[in-house]
Amino acid sequence: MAELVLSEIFKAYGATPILEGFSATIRSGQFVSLLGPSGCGKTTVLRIVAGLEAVTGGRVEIDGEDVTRLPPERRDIAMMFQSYALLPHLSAAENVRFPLRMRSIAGREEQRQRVREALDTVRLGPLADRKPSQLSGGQQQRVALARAVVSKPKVLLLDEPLSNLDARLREDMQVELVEIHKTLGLTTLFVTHDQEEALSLSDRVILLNQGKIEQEGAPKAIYSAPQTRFASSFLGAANLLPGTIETAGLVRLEDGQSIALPSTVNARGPVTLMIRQEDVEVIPEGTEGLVAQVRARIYLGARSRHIVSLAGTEVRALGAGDRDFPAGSRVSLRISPDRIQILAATSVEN
Amino acid sequence: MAELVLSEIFKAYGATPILEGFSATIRSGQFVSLLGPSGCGKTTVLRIVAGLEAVTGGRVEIDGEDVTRLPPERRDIAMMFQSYALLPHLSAAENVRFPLRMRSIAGREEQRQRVREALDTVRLGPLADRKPSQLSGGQQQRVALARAVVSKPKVLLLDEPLSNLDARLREDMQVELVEIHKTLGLTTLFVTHDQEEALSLSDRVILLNQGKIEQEGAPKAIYSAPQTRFASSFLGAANLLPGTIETAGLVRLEDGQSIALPSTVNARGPVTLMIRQEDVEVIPEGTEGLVAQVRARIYLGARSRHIVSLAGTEVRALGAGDRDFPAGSRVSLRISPDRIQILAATSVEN
Amino acid sequence: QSITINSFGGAYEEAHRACIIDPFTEATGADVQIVTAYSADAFAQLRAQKEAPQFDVIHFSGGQEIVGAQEGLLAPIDPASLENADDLYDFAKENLAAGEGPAYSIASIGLLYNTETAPQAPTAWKDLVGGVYGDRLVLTDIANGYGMLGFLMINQVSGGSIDNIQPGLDAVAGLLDDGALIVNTSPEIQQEFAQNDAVIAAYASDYAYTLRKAGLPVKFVQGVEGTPASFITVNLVAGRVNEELALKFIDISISKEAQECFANALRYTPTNATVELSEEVAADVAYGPEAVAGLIRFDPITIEANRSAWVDAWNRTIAR
Amino acid sequence: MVSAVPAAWRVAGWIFVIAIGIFLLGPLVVVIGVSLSESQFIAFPPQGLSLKWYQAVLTDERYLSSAWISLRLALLVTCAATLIGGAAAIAIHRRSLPGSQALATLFLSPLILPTIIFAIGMLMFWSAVFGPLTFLTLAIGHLMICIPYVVRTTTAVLADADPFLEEAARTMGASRLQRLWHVVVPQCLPGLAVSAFFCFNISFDEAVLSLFLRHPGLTTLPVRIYGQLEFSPDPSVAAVSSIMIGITVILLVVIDRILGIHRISAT
Amino acid sequence: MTDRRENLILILPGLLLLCVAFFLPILRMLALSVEGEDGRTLAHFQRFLGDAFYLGVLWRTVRLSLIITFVCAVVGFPMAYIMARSSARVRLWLIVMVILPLMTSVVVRTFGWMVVLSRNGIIPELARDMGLAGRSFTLMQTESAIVIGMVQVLLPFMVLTILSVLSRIDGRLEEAARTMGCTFIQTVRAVVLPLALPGITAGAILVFTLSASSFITPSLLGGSRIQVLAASIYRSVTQTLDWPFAAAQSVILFSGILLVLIPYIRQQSRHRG
Ligand SMILES: Nc1ncnc2c1ncn2[C@@H]1O[C@H](COP(=O)(O)OP(=O)(O)OP(=O)(O)O)[C@@H](O)[C@H]1O
Ligand SMILES: Nc1ncnc2c1ncn2[C@@H]1O[C@H](COP(=O)(O)OP(=O)(O)OP(=O)(O)O)[C@@H](O)[C@H]1O
Ligand SMILES: [Mg+2]
Ligand SMILES: [Mg+2]
Repeated sequence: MAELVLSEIFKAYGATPILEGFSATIRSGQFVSLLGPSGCGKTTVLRIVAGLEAVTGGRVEIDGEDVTRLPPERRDIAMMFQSYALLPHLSAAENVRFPLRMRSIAGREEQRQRVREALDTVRLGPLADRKPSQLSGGQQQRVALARAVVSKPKVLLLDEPLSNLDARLREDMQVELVEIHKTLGLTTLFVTHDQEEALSLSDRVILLNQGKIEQEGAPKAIYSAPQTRFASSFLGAANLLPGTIETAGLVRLEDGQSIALPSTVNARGPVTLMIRQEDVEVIPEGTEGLVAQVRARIYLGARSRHIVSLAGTEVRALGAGDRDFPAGSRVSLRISPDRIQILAATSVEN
Repeated sequence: MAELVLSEIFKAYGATPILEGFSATIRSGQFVSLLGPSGCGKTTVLRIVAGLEAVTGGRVEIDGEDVTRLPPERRDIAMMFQSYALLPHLSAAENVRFPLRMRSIAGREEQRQRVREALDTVRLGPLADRKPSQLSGGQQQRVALARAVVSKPKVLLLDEPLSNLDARLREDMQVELVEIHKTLGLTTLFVTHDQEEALSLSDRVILLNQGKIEQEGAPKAIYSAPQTRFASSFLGAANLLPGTIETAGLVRLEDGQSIALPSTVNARGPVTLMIRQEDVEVIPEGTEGLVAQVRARIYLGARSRHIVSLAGTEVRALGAGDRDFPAGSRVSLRISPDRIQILAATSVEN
Repeated sequence: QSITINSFGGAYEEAHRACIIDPFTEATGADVQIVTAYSADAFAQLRAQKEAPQFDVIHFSGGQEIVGAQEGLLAPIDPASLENADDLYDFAKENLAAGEGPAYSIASIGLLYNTETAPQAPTAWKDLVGGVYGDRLVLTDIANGYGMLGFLMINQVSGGSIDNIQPGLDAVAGLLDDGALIVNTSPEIQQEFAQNDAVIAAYASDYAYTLRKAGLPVKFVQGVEGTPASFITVNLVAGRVNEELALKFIDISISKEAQECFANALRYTPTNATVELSEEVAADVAYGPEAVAGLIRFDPITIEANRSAWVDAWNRTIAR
Repeated sequence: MVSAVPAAWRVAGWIFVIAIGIFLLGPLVVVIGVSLSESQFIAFPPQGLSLKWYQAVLTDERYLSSAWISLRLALLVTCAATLIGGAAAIAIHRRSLPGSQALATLFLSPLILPTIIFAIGMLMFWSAVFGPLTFLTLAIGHLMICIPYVVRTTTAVLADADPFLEEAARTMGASRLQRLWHVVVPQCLPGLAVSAFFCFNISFDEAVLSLFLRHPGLTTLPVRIYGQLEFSPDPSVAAVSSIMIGITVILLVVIDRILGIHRISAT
Repeated sequence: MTDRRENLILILPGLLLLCVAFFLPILRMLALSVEGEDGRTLAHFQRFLGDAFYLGVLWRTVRLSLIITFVCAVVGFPMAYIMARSSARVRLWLIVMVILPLMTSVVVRTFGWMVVLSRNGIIPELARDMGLAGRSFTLMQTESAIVIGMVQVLLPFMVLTILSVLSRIDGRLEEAARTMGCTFIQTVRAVVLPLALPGITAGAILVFTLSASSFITPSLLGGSRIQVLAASIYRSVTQTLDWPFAAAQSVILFSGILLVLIPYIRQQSRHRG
């Protein structure tokens, strides 16, 4: 049980600023994931929480205690490194046992016990005695994961813990993680690139961009109501359509076609419409809907993505896997008004 | 332009066998992805193609020439390592330039040019002069990717090239990869954990399990018509329902409810039904469909997953993000017969 | 035209140049290649290079010439081929025929003591073992040529003989118990005198002079029981081409002028009967037939025969 | 911030370093003191100050020629040893040769046997087979006692090298030589730098081999110093040492200013 | 060209040189050890091994070498670690500090020690003033003197070897350890130390062999009353001119050292395996 508070964190490597006034509060037992483009500073945030990086400014608190100057080992945290950082001279089991030994948690026998359990949860029981160099990428990653969770710390920091695991294993691991998090009520800060992972696992999502928080909130909120252009385009790569509102509830696109808006809207002038891929339904050309042309179709198994050109802009539509309109064919797009979000023309710029 | 033929490859680390008679033919210019659970031997395959591992048995051919004994540098290949293997003492740019220098491709100036281009395609132009240690995980991965493609080799081997990139960047990179592959017509062998990635990018998918090929074929074929229990459960984690065919076209589940089958089926006796998550539609409880109870609902943003219990087995349903039935509520499941696959009871065992 | 010789380095080498080498070069026009090597090292080199020796003339101060002669590393010399041979005392040219070169100067071993700090000025070897000097007495290891002679002398005055060194060993053991120090090399003697107020040591006259030149108040006295002598010989190496040049060099080494010059420079006792020395110099060396006759020479053959065994015994005695 | 070292430990560390410093440099202070002494003999504290011994040394053409010989020798040996030893070390590290561990030990043997035995053996062997001694003889002698250092340090440095790097280089078409030069050498650079220094120092300070493997034209500095000490020990030897100390410091600093040893020592 | 051939080519120059320029001569020398007046004999070995005195010398040699190695390791590792962690500039000066002793001719250096250790030396004087010792108290010509003097010269071999290994350790490992609750010192013990092991081993091997086979410093600081094997060998070669015995002693020294080394070398190979 630990509340984690980061306030006004500044961090720069030499001249290049990485974090510029990053603030976040993670309530005890919360599972928060950190999303953001590559190189935006996610790992840096974790390292600062862990106490591995000295901050240029700001303070870190755990349970109300200022730990900004506290060395890592004095903070009750566990961190899984993006590069695993397994100790090459120790076997998988010894690596997992390491934090227990160092924190002298439990007696020899129980340590063994817990190590065995941890390794089993990551499905590596049989390989316990291998040296890291004898493990595959994914196996190494799982050892690192086991090592991070085994000591049941107050705060758990995970840096892309599942990036090298296949879909099925990843799902299992996600379940395990949730389990652990639930049962132990760890405060967890989770960095991932897999949006669905982030959205499905976490209580809250923090969207980081260029060292600043773009948006944060509950998964659903952040996904369905992105506040900035970045947020919208980063999460689920939504379509952005330029247009003009002339008569209430109707947007005229550049090619003259028009889309109905939710009745609530009564703005005027140039706007940008934000429409999620999955909210664009591709149907056979007909009277209904907007006319568009299929540029390409990408098979994704469970679903398929059509890239169509609508009013000169490229629009992506994500639909059931069986929907199949060949490239070049003309189709209609059905978009239900209440799924359309409006970014005022001004906000387009930011 | 190069055809890659692996025939009857055997490989073991000490006593533990990794590959047991792995055979595959990759036609010139094909884009083939290698799917499989963690630790199944994907990297090993790449390493063997690259000539980094001596095989215990079998032969590797490139363009009909037996290269089994040929050292890596004499094969015109490029490989991207799962762990990047960037040269720590060289800057990003120097790392990318390395293969050009080694193969003495093009003159100084053109080399610079190509390096610049390569770094730009992976969006790292500005960081060209950083040492790997000064780059974030994803940035390092992109440097490795750039380094792999810059020399335009006959055969391109990529080991999870995008695992550390965020969704949007990953999509861009996928596009770039396809571009490169198209324009240069490289023969590409691609290891990934992201099924949609595999299905969307590749001409052919090879499904590897425990050192053997489970199934291979076109993405669509392999996804929609898995031949083994493993294949079906590994790709898109399909639902497996035990039941008995009593009257033609009808399967009785254990709790007595029955599902309609495609008319074509005329088998009898106990069977296992294979139904994909996205083919199970969750609808409000009513007359139609099978009665089930929601165990959990997982929000995935664009879609949402319901885990329901049907006839005592756990069934996963993948639907639009807005579908929301709270845990515990009773619902109906609609499953269209032609989406049901039948694994004969016998084949259940394997 | 050139020959290769060994010399002992430092001041010795300078004197060597001045008194012998330069005259030789003048006389013959041949130049001389010097290898700075102490007897032991030089001999080791000579022996190892048996097949292709690089020395024409080699100097020894520790009796190595005897072994060398036995092993045929050195060539016999016909006295007739040396003009100055006749002027030499006899003992200096006994074994020319065997291959042992003539002694061209003698280091006489006596007592060095610090005239300022010594509780009493020694007159006899007995004084050494008297226990007067306690831990300010410096002995020299018998691995060192001079050390060997000094020890044999102590042995003698303690009632031993060349056939029985036990008394000597016992005496040494006693001295060590009093805290006496054993050193291996001459520089250490100097350091003991300069640094650690050692007051007395049994060593060579020439070194007393070196110390005095270095500014230490050190005096050299010959013990009344006699003065053991260490012959410095100049030997002809076997199996070299230009023998007559080498002989010429040896001849000059034993010449009157050379020896006077040497005695003046380094206080070595000449072996050439015709040498004339000044008072001051004469005081530091054994000068004149009777004085020279007074020199004790322990039978080198016996020494060589027993060296190994003695060193062994010595080591055991002194070992901590 | 790996160096998140508790203050207490920092302090302890510095005290430790200072203590070691005193221990290492104390005697050298004495040496320098002696070299400044007026008096004829080696004594401390120096009696009166003067630079005459430096003058004596720097004007004594025999010291200078010996120094020149030693320098040439040391440089030659350093280069050769680092090359040959480094290559051997890499080969041993790769472990593809049978009994590479035995080989490693084999390369150590010149260290294990007292130099004098080697010296005599070399002398006998050489004069028996090749006849008169040459500069080369001594160089080879020194080479043999230097190579072990190179092999040891370099293999040690390579011990935890990332195996993938070389493989990556291969897949990028690096020929064997290129691989060595661009991947392996950078990896063992610290080792090579250190062992190069060792070699230079060993060769420059080595006395026993030089004592036996010399001929009139070939007297190295250490041998010259012994010759001096044996017969007329005076502070000039201390002056020589002091000069060498000075040169070392200056050299290191200069080299550092120019191409930055600290970067090498930091790799 | 196969990898094996490449490595062969790499190692060949060294190997050839070693065989031609080292083993041939050395064997020629060591052959003497079994030569007596009348043909082959083991007399020299018997003389050594059958004699408590010489066995004592051998034992002292090994014992002292082990002590020296131990001290060097204990002092050298922290030293190296401090160097590795301090700024480049500081590191440079520390390196200078450590290697300077090597730069003085051994005899001169020994004189330095004499000034510090011998009767009128600084340390004994101190001891005397504090009434800890009598007038004749001296550290010269004691085993302590040998250890002190040898450590001073051999330390750089240990420190620099370890340093070169430390400088290549991935800092993230230490960080990881810290996040797993290692205190600074635990990190050093549980992570740095094991990873530095190859360096420590290599350094130890160098130091041990060097101290076992060096004779000048021991015989100057230890005096002839405390003999070590190498000095005794030197003596047999140059003074008593008993080369066969010298050879025999060398063979014994060689095998002695090898015996001590083998486990070390094993350890290193295991670490790398
Ligand atoms: N040096 C080795 N010694 C023993 N076993 C090894 C060694 N290297 C790999 N293995 C085993 O070989 C198997 C295949 O390894 P490989 O790296 O090919 O798996 P992978 O398919 O790439 O897995 P991942 O997707 O996790 O990278 C793994 O089970 C691994 O444990
Ligand atoms: N040692 C360093 N020196 C200079 N810049 C650095 C250093 N380490 C990281 N950076 C920069 O800091 C930024 C943030 O790095 P960080 O590792 O936090 O990114 P990230 O969000 O983890 O990215 P990824 O998702 O790719 O891991 C990156 O742009 C990187 O280039
Ligand atoms: Mg990161
Ligand atoms: Mg892999």
